[in-house]
Amino acid sequence: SKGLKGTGSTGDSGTLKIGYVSPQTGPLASFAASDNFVIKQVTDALSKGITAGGKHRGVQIVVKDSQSTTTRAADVTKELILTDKVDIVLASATPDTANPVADQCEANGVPNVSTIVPWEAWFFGRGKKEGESFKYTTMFFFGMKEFTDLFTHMWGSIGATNKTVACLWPNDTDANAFRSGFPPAMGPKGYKVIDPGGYQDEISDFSSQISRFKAADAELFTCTPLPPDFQTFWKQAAQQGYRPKLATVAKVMLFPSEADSLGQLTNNIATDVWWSPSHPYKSTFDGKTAQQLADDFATQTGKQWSQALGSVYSLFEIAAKALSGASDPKDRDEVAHQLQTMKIEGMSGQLDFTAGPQPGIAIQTPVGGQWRKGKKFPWDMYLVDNTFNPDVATTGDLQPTS
Amino acid sequence: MAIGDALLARARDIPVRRAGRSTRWTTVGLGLVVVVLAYLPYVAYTTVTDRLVDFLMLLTMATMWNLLAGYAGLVSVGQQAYVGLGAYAVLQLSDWGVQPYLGVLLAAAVCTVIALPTSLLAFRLRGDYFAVGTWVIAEVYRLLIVRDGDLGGGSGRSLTTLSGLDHTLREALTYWVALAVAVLALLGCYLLLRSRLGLALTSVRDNETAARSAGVDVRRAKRVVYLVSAAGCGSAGGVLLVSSLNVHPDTAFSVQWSAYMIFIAVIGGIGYLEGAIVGSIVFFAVQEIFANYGSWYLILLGALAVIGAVWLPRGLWGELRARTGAQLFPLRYRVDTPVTAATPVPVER
Amino acid sequence: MTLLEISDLYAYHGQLAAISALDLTVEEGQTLAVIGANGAGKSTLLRTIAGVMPAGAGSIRFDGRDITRLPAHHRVAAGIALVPEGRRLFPSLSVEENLLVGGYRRRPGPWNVDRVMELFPWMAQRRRQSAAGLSGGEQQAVAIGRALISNPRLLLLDEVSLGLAPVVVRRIYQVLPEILRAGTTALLVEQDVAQALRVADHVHCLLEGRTVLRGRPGELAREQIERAYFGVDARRQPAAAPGGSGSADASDPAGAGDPAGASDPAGAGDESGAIPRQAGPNPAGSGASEPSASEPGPAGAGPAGKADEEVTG
Amino acid sequence: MSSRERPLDRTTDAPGAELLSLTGISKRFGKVLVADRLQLRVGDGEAVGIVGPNGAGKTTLFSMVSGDVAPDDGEIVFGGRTVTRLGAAARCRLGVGRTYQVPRPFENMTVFENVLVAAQYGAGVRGRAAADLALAVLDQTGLLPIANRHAGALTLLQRKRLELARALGGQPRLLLLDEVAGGLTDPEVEELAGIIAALRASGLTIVWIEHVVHVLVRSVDRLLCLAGGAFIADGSPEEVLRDDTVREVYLGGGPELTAVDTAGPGEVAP
Amino acid sequence: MAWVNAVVQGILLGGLYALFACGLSIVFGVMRIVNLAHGDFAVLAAFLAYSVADATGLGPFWAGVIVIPVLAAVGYLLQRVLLQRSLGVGPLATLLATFGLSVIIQNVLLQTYSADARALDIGRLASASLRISGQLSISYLALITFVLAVVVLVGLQLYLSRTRTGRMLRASSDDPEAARLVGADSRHLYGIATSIAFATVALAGVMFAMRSSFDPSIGPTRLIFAFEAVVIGGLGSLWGTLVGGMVLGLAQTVAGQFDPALTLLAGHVIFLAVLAFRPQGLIPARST
Ligand SMILES: Nc1ncnc2c1ncn2[C@@H]1O[C@H](COP(=O)(O)OP(=O)(O)OP(=O)(O)O)[C@@H](O)[C@H]1O
Ligand SMILES: Nc1ncnc2c1ncn2[C@@H]1O[C@H](COP(=O)(O)OP(=O)(O)OP(=O)(O)O)[C@@H](O)[C@H]1O
Ligand SMILES: [Mg+2]
Ligand SMILES: [Mg+2]
Repeated sequence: SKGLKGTGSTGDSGTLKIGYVSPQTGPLASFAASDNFVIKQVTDALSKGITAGGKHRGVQIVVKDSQSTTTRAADVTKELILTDKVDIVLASATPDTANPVADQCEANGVPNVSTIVPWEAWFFGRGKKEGESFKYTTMFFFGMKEFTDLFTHMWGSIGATNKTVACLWPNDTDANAFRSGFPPAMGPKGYKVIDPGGYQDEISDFSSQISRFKAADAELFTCTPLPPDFQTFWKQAAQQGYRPKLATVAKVMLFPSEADSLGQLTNNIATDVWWSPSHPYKSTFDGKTAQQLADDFATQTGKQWSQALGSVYSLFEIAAKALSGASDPKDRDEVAHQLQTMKIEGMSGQLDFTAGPQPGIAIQTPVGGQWRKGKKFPWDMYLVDNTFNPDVATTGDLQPTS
Repeated sequence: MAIGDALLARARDIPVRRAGRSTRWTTVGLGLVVVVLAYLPYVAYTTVTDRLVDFLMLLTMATMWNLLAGYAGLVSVGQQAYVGLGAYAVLQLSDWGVQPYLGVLLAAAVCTVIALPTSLLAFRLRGDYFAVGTWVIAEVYRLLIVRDGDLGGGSGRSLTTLSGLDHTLREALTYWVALAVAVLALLGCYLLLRSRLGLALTSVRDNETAARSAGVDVRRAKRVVYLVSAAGCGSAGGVLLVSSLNVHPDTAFSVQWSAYMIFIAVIGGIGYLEGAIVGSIVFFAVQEIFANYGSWYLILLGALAVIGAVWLPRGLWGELRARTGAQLFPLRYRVDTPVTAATPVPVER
Repeated sequence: MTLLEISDLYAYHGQLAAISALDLTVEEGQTLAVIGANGAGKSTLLRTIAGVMPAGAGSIRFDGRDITRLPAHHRVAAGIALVPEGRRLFPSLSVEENLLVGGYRRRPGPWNVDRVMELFPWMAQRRRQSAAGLSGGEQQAVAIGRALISNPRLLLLDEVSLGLAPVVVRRIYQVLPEILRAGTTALLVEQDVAQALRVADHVHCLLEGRTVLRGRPGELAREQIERAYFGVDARRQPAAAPGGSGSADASDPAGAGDPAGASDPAGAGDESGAIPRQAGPNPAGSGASEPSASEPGPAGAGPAGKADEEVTG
Repeated sequence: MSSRERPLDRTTDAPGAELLSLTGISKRFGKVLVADRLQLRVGDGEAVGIVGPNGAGKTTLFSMVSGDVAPDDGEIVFGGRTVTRLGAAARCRLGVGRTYQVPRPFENMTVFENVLVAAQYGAGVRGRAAADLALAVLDQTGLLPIANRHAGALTLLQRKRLELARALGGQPRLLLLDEVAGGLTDPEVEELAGIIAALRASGLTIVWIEHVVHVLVRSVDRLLCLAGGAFIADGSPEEVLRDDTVREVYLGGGPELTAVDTAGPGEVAP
Repeated sequence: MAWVNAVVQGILLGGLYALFACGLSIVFGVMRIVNLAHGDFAVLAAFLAYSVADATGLGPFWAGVIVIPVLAAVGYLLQRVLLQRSLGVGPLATLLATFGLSVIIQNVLLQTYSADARALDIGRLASASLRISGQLSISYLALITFVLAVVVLVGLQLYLSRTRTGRMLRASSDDPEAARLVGADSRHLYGIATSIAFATVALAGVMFAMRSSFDPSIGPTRLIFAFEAVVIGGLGSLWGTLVGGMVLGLAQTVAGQFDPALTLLAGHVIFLAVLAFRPQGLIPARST
């Protein structure tokens, strides 16, 4: 590589640059619905700059849209790295954005943190095996173990008699992680798994699945579909008389808009909740509580809070901490090292990047939530199962879905 | 036998030219451009070469689509099949230990092999049916890839074999491969169209039945083009993988690729090799300038497509050509008609 | 009463004036034959009257009303019907539907599907067949029927005998007077001058978009027509001479001088005395040769060059 | 025939031998039977005219010989070889050339290129030899002065000539002409007759469908009348035109009109 | 019984596909326009219905009734302003123009409504069904959709084949200029055809919005199913479109009964098989 011009110097302007990639448009855009608000919050909080490498420096945030596609995600990441010469790249929401962003960062040697992506999809999906590790890329969220723990606990509390679980898993990144992670964990606990097989996203008819679930009399239901597919399925299930005692869904029903559009059928659908206003967490920037953040969001946008709020906020907390912790924030290896060894307690609670299932992964612990009729908004998320994260107070009891 | 020797003898004196006056200069000019581009990683930062990789990839795809639709009359909405297959071919080959950059070139071969049986089915269709049929065929390939867990199934996978490389070198190599693929694609198309096949294709596009009765094996001509186009798109897909390092079936097989190809070819001018170049430049410029405006960028792109299609039917190059006669790649024949040719020939008995 | 009155009409194909400074009137009930060599502009004239080609300049009056800018479909409603060159049937419609479509504008009159089928009896058996599968002659009959069903006051017929078996041509020219007797005015374009003259009351000869001769069939001499038809000796000259057609090239927009220029070079030498076959059965072979042409046809060797000049210049 | 390779072998038969033979050819479009066990033999070097009412199936017959339409039944032998299952392109390369009733030029190509396609593919000539052949054909058909013009810009007459030129560019042994004289003025027809006479003289076998009976009569050795899917008359032109059935189904009318149809220009006194 | 259920659900699903395909069939068959924005217009209709229901408090059915004529008008205008022009340019122009429209609609909807998934809330009807046996129940909504599809397609088929305007519409699609020569205002006729097509698109969009949820990006997937239904049935024949929709629906549900992973693949394979062995479609129009 001698003689090649390369990327050029990273520029020793005092300013630190943070790149952020999320699916602001396209089918996954609901994950990024609160981004603008969060970025404004963070920009305000960091407006005075931070002290890093013994110098006070300004911070600049460069936001890019992955348009929900992997190619675009890779492209904008390269742009952040090569053109904007950012010092760290943050990525949010689903493997479709987080994985290509991380791949580019790893290949180009730029520190990176991602979130809202099951760690198995992020780690194994990017070609790593047990015991291997990434150097520059890190993430925080949770994985199959947390899902299984939470969901099986809720199933146990609802008192299902036959312990048969209907699993609606498509053939995509998230669902494949569930498919390989769930059944092995459930078998020992005595649950029987009904998985009709990985269907393709965006099909229009689920009658064959429904008839199998009915035939097996599956009282419990779980899934990781795309939001429109879940709507189709859930309505069809109702029409064809499949009514599980408890539905614990992942990846869908995370956002109020989905709850709205399902109408009456939303009632008492359970899902995982990794952040809510009731979580007893505080910002590392200004001590703002989760409740305050949610309230600010509601007043400024007129919308109901969503779980992505806390996660995206924490991405920036982590970035700021890593940069200021390094003796030279422009030294990418050092910043990456900061990330790999990061321990932080902020808007997403306690995150320890050294304690995860694999190096560079910090695990959150979700609680169980259920959608019920709300007061201010049509549907509210009630926290109903805090067994695995007792710091979070419950706001209701677990009830059967039907 | 019907044409007498006297006529043939006279015909021998009539010059037939192919190249325009300026051909030699354009050849030199184009050669220079390629040399400068090849030298670029030594003088320009990766920022530039990285963006050019995208440009060259689009240029390759658009050239291939232009060849297919503009010269063989095969309007396909399914060329993403080969983009995807090319990307996955490189991934699979890399699993088998083939260096990914070499894989990019091999992807062309793989796609050609796959395109051959595919063409048997696709060529049963014509016109609009062909367009829709190829789209569905691409979907079928996507669904088949999705079933292959080793290639990441519906989750997609990362290309890890390049991560070890020094990233400056990797960027440069990626760029050179993309450049090589684009230059080969353009040169290949040019030579193909200059050969007698090019003439046959133009005739087929104008009137298939008549071409057949003039001795043109229409199917064969179209098949050659289809295979070449698959090969080119396959390599472009390979470039896509080595440049983004991550492949997902939904993205690799996205109909968006065909949409881009159509957009570029139509804006630049269908049926002109130069059209793909001009169109890629326009497309790329729009993307560079507006991509950060999110939806507004896409709305603008859509509006450009609508306006270009309806109010600029010949494309930018077509307009330029009509006004100035400009031509980078001369393909037409010109007969220098001697005045004497108009005098009657004695009929031979 | 004057049904159609055209004055100083121009029509263009791109740069080329296919019709220039044309004046023409047709009286109600009259049959006018427009003759002229290939590319003379006959079809263009009919298409301009029917409204599918825009008039570049000048005016067209129909039944006293200015229709120069009227869209084609309103002209059908007003009573103009064109049997287009090349028939232009609707291939995905059946024979019967093709006829029915002709009655879209519902003008009152004697013609309807049944009458047309009486005229061409074979149609009745094949009414449900797709028009695409008909042979050329069959298609022509349907095209005429389709135009008749709109009960036009002015019927424009463009080369109706092209490619038809003699028996069909004869049949058409047999029924034509019958059709016209019903009071329909007709403007007839025909290559076969003999046929045209047999049914026409008036003849109008075009050359490169201009009127070169007009009059009653009986009053025109064979030589006159011949001369008008071909622009005299233009055809005898080597193509290279007029307008330098020897250097014609691909970018030349369908040059006007062409029909003559192109057809010349090979083996044109042996056809002296070529005469349009107007002579044979012409009932008016009386030899009254006084030209009533208001514009004298071009004479001598000059006009060929002149015509060329006018078109290109 | 010096510098060209033939992609397919063309055996030359002895003069007068049979070049084309159709045996038991049938074809039906829906309910319409357009060929009913047709038999036809054309000798090498012969010029055959075909007349018949519109819709008799003449064009379809050509399409079956040229390979554009497959017969339902029967066998086609050309130059001693069964070609019934062969595609149109292969038949062209064997030596079948045809023109289309409605001209089908390659509109976006120049006149020269139109013919060049046939020379390169139909005749199988390459390189400069193909250009020579194409130019010679253009010369012969009088299209040379407009060799560089786009075929889309041609007049009807020029298009018809181009049809002929393109067929000749394939160096056919058998030339199928479908109404090449239709729509032409008499002098143009005469000129065409001259070209065709020259082709005949060079030994080319010609089958010519035409409604302009008077040229046909002068240009062919033998005339056939096709009606209702079968040949109803076969013989010398005079014989066939005198035939009552032919009169009835094709020519129609009385004797005085027949004179017009069969007589050439200038032959009928005013 | 599971099989019977698969067949019944497949046929009902076919109704939805056919309804989606109807508008496409008209513009594709009559005007030779490959409308790549077809699915997006359906989504647009769904959003409009959503807004109408939201703003007026009307039920989704009434909102649909309001949206249908609105889209018909949009269709007419679109034809006159844009598609007519692009038709004059060539088939690729329409392809590209409608592709452009598709991108524009998706992103304008995204700007206006955000990416959130929405649905038309039809209350009890969403889950109401006719229970025939334990394994077989027929959703009222699906049944309504199916009946609507049959009524619309049969009605339009009769309209095209029996009425003056319908006949003239087909004539114009063959040869617009010749149609003008027999008195057709072909641009107006095309406008009418497009507005009919768009009315059915709106209907399909609204029915879909009641069945599932929608967001601005789902248009293209709907489009490919609609295409398949049209082509399987045979271009230019609305009967064919109905049959095509059902064949597609059946192929998907029956294959899903074997293996849910096969549903989409089975639909595509059937489509390709039809193209390969019967390229004119199952029920071709009279001739082309
Ligand atoms: N669509 C067109 N584009 C360009 N030029 C045209 C077009 N149609 C006709 N022309 C030209 O206009 C002139 C008049 O053509 P027109 O068809 O009116 O002649 P015509 O007398 O009907 O000839 P024909 O006997 O061949 O039908 C010709 O020179 C012709 O080449
Ligand atoms: N593709 C087709 N589909 C259905 N019927 C057809 C088709 N082609 C031809 N026909 C029918 O076959 C018959 C013969 O047609 P053909 O064109 O061979 O007649 P022709 O003898 O050449 O007539 P013409 O002298 O008018 O050119 C016609 O009646 C026509 O209806
Ligand atoms: Mg004409
Ligand atoms: Mg014929």
